[in-house]
Amino acid sequence: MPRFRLSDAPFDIEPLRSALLGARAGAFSSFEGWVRDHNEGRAVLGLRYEAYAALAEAEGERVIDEALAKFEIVDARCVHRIGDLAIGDLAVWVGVSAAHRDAAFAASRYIIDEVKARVPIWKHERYAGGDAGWLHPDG
Amino acid sequence: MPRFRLSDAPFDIEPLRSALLGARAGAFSSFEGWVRDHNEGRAVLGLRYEAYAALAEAEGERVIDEALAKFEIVDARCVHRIGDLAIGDLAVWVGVSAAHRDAAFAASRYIIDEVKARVPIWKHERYAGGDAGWLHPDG
Amino acid sequence: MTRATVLYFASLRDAAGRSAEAVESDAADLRSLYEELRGRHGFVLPIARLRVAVDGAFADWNDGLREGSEVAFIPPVSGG
Amino acid sequence: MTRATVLYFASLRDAAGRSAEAVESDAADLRSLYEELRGRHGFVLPIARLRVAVDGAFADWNDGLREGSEVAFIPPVSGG
Repeated sequence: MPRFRLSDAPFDIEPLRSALLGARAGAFSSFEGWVRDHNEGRAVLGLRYEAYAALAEAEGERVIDEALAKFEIVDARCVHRIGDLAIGDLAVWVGVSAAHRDAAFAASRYIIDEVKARVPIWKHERYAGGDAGWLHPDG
Repeated sequence: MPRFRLSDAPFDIEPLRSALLGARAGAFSSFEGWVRDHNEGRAVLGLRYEAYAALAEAEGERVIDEALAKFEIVDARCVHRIGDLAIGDLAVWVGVSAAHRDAAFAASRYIIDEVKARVPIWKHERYAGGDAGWLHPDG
Repeated sequence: MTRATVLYFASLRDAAGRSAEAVESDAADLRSLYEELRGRHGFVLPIARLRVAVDGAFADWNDGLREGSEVAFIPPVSGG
Repeated sequence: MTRATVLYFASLRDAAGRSAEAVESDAADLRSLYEELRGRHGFVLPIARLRVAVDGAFADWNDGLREGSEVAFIPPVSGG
């Protein structure tokens, strides 16, 4: 079972969270990224995520493997949407279980930071002005 | 509507999470504390949380007010169980929405840390050996 | 003599054998009230590890004991 | 001449007008291959802002172009 996956349709969080529940884990940290109605001062109507799927899945899995090695956690999962999303849609979900909260928070933060920095997924935003474009942030 | 509350029965997370969803918020961080099967090397059978309810609710609300003032967040909620809990039960839930993930993580961490340090709630654990006791941690 | 209600929680309640009691005391402040009740019930927790609340709000150990007030001694908390 | 398949994503795909193309090239390495295709399609992104992958794994710009390989140019990512 992969711990990182792409989803081309809305997904349920509850089964992901349940898969991380366990008698050993006293702490659970999750992070969600939602589509906002604005970005850097511009009104956003909707967006699309595109991925280089094979590499994104491998790199996402590597990020979670790194988190499992670096932090005292029990388990972790991440799902990232691709395709068309509307305002308020869930774009990415990260969940981490651990014995203690320090590790749960640190790993959850690590995973979302690394996924945003390294996993080949791109965001295409449509703006209220009618224009649109790919986001290719500087380093 | 209070942002902090005590619950004497299991509660659903989904309505709490939904209440924090909004078009302005791009980031959501949550923390959950579950009942573990062990604590400091001892096998735990179950536990009970007791609160000084009036003061716990006021102090919990104060913690969330502080988080709203300190961090660039949109909203936050915390619910803490009281009464008898079994292994694997949810003991505490914290959720924070924000425009950006830095503030969401920082506020979520602040709330759980302060609730654990200041809110008058006490844990009574029953151990596999048949004994039991209140936890009154040092400093 | 000042009359007040004292609330006990967690290990203090176990030691006192009750969750509340009506007290009449000459204690000048909340610190003295706790020491008086500590002697009576054999509480092991020293004041340094407790907080005190009056009528549902945190208070100072040097505060005087008010007639008709509700005093709570708060052992170290362990929620979360 | 080495034959390979090149994959384009995001703004590179928009600029190239396609998501993949079969190329035949004398490029000695992946860096040269990108510069060749950049000239052809008018890509604005310089190599310094890209990563490169071969057959589904990140690669080095100095790696040679292998016959039959699948090369992907990775613009700055923006997931999350």
